[in-house]
Amino acid sequence: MENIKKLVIANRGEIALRILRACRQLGIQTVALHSVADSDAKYVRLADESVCIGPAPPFASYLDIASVISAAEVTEANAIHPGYGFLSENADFAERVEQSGFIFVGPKAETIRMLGDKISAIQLMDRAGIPCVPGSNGPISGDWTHILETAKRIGFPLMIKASGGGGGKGMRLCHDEASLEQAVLLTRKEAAAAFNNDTLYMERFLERPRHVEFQVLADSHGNVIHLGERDCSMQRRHQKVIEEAPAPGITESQRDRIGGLCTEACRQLGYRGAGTFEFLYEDEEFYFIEVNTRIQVEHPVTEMITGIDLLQEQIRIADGQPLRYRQDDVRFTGHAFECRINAEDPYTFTPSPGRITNYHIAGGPGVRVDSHVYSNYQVPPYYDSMIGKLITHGISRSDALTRMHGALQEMVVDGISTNIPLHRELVIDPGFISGSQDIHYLEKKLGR
Amino acid sequence: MENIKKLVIANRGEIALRILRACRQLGIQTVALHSVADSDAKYVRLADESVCIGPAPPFASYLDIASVISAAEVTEANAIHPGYGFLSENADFAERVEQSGFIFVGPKAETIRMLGDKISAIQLMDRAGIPCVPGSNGPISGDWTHILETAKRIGFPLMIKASGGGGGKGMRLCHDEASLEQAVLLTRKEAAAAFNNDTLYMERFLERPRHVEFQVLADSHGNVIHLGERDCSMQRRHQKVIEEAPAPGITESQRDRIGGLCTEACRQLGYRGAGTFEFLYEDEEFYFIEVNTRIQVEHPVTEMITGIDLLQEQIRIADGQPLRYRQDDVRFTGHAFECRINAEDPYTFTPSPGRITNYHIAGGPGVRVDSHVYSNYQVPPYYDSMIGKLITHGISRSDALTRMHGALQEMVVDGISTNIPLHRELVIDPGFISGSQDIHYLEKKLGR
Amino acid sequence: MDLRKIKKLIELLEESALIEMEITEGDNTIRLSRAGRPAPATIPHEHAVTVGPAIGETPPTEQTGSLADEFPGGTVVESPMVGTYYNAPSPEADPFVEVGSTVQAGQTLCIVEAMKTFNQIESESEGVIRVIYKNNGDPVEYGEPLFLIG
Amino acid sequence: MDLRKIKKLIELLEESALIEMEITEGDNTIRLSRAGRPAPATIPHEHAVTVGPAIGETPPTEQTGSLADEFPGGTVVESPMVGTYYNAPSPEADPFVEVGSTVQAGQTLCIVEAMKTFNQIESESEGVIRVIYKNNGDPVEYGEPLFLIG
Repeated sequence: MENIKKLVIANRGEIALRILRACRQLGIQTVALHSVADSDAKYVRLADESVCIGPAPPFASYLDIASVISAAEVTEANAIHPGYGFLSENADFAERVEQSGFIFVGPKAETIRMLGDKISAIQLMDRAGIPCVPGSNGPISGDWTHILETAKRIGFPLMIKASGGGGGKGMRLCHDEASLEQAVLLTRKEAAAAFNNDTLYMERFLERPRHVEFQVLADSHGNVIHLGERDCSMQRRHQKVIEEAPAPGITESQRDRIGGLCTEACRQLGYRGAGTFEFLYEDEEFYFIEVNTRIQVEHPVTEMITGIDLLQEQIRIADGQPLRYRQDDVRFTGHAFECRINAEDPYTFTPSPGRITNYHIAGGPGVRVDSHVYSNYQVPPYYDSMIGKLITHGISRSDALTRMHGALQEMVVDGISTNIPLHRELVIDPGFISGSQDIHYLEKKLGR
Repeated sequence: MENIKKLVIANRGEIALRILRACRQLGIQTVALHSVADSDAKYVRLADESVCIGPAPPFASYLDIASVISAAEVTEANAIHPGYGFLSENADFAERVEQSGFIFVGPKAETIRMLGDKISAIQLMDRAGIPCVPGSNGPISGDWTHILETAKRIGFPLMIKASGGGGGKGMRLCHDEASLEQAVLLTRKEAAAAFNNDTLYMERFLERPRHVEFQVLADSHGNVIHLGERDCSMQRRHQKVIEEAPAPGITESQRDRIGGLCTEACRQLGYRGAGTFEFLYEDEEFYFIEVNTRIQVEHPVTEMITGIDLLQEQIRIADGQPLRYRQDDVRFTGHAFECRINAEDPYTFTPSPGRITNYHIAGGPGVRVDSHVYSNYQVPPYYDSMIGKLITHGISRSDALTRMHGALQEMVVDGISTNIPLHRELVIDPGFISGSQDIHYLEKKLGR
Repeated sequence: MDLRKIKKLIELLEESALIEMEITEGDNTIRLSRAGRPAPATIPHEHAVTVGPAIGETPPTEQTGSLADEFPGGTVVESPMVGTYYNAPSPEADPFVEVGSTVQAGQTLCIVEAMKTFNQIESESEGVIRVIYKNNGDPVEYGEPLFLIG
Repeated sequence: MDLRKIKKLIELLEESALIEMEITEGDNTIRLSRAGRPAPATIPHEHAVTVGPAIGETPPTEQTGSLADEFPGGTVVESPMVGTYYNAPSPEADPFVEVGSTVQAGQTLCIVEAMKTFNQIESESEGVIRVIYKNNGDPVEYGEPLFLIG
């Protein structure tokens, strides 16, 4: 790389290993930051250097801005990759990284800030011509008459949402005029407590939407491409369980149209880096939800069908290089699935930390495993329960799904509970096999 | 499949698992045959059924034709896949399989027989316009004057080879007229003992050739395509160690020309199934050596750059289906490497059977592992030392090689010796990195 | 495991002399047993063809050890090849041996057919047939127990 | 390991007060040591930044345990943050403490700089400084030992 010589991996687990692998391909030295709980993880030892930045609790290590930047300073690194989660969408962190003279692998701090506020994000997208959920188009005031009028215009049922919310938190469904006032007051109280920001807005409630999202890459020279969409409708408690690309039933012209709107919005915003435009999709219409200004857990399904290494491109962009692909160079081949493997009870979702006594991953053609664990790895109780991702690619949706079925049969994780039994059930579920299920499908199935 | 409903896997180890995975994709039931030594292997248990066919020594199990066919009969299977090695190129076996009413996944018995005899294979290829090594163009007689004349025409040094030989056995280098008679007599004696066939022929000796081979697929309807070439020049004791595709420095027009000659030869021969045309390549000229009438160990590198699943296509052909790809559909993307992981001392090559106490394979984008082993697997002492194949794909040769370098760092096989240290050395060897080395390169390097 | 398969298994059990059958396929286990009436000539034995469990699970252990334990000093006659087991020289003929038969060394115990070749399996020792593990027409694997002679 | 790197390591050793240095990188180990002259204020300790060995190898074990063993009842003062270690308030000033200094609870032992913030590290107990694990300007990780007070 021209600028990035040594990069700090400010994250843990599978994404830390994924960043490390990308750096290896790019000839960049790596510094793995870790908490005391992750000291002995072998992926930490694969890095060129490692620094312990704090005790196990995330707020005192992976979320501690001063420790992360100090570690970059003492190791004389010149770039920081935040991964996903933790500090990845923290605008203050991005700002301090750049102020301290390091390259931040992600968008500019002001972009993260603008898109992190849901109301300003929706207003920006609306202006860029991206279809949004019909709603209040801005914060709702304290004037009850006005709120009621807005609500009637939107129609019931509707969602009351916190501008600072996200990831399924800070939202409340309201069915009728009678309960509106109380719902607004409650949500406002919660939002103030959770996000230190009591700004609310309202949106039409979609009954049975799918979750479809578009991947974009934008360099610092004004070039933007999209890499098609992913379907992430298999969710439980707002957590994605299985993702796939392309999304079943989305036509090439839909892809071109929405993808084109997303890239145009990026150009207008001066967006830089990898990003994801999340949409709800119902009755052949797309409704914008939010932009994720980072790499996502499910990025591999896009890599599998495009052959483009998203992590490498993301780092190249941060290095200041122009995109190596134009929109015409992006070709979609086959279909890909990703199963998130979590250390949890497959049906109650109770986390199951502990020692993995035997770990065997699937192999063969079209099978990819992104995971940092191994036999005798101790799954720490302090972090997210995801221990890896099983990804398959095939020439068709059914080919990729059959491959996933076989790979799940081959996979062994002993010593702890995992959600592999749930995945084994899902890949032979007739509804899932037929495709195009909405975001409530999995919870309904589990509630059977 | 239309015809194949239940298939007998008449092989062991990684290729047995590879066949099983292909059958899973095609919806075919599998029967894993195994010797007593392989009874507990987990890949045997992944099959729908399994049958023990004999004791550990191969001649009494995997090479025992009657047991293999009996097992197919008692399990009511209707097809037999021979893998590579063992009975895969045994024309008598193919004949008896078909006479017993089963589908043989491979060419017709007479094709195997014709191409198994080196002299008849060379004559067939010569007639089909495929460039061969200048030589005797047929068996050499017992008439010394004629042998000497032929030798002078070919020029010294030359190779004396047994028509029934192959795989590096039954050949002798002769430097001058003086030693010719003795060399012929010795080789004839060896050939009679080893192959029960003392027919010999002579060929010009190439000093520093590369090993370049072309993959073909031919259906039973007269359609034939080639899938480009592989370079397998990294060898020790005539055993391939690392393979790659495409072969460095081979131009598109060379690929089209030789690939086209191979497909034309298949059409003339009425060839059916997957096959490989092996060539020596020196000074930009190709010289035919032999045809392998089976799937090969190194088939994954071709799969990685074409996206075509060779095992699935091979079985579809055996099922009687027409090829799904025309020559124009075959596109080459990026570069792939395969490292054969052997249970052996990395430098003396002494086999190292025993229990694998810890097994961890590499993962991430562009990494594929084809292996039947796992933690606590007991590598039996009776068979080939190969315990798996590490395969990487990248957008360029250097990208794929960097990925192999990283994957080799991540790979752990404890409890036995493996050749992983040799591979780690090779992927950073300047000569190997520069590409286009001849078949003696590795042994010279090891002899340093 | 679908209903059709279970039905097929019940038929198999009824046609056989077995009193109990247990099959494990992945996470599914099916156990079939029928009332009292002990089998006339054979004793329950595991199905010859292993149904593959998911990798990582412990394979069912052979139970021949415990049966052989009841006849200390007994000899298990194993199949020397893969093929089909026949208890008589022809469908109409009487079985070569039955439970309780006294056999001499060299006496034919059964036939294993492999590729249209009928291989006579002879006793290597003299004794009494204690257990016959196979039914007429069953597939046998290499090394599978055929008889216990005690 | 290339010559340039080895040369750099020799320079580092010479500039430091260390008498021995051992670095393992993958399969390569380099061990550098120099003659007698014991270090004035510090005792050899492993390099703060771990150089990653190939996965699967046993990480080098911390040697602080054995040092602490020599002073039973001693207390190890660990760094509460990642940053840069300074033994004095300014380059010209005397070190806060030296081996053999007697310290009181609450007395400043050193400074750890993180993001231009200078954090005074104070002793929690009284005692005598037995070991100083770091040199002035060294990077320190969270939890790394700084002093042994016995």
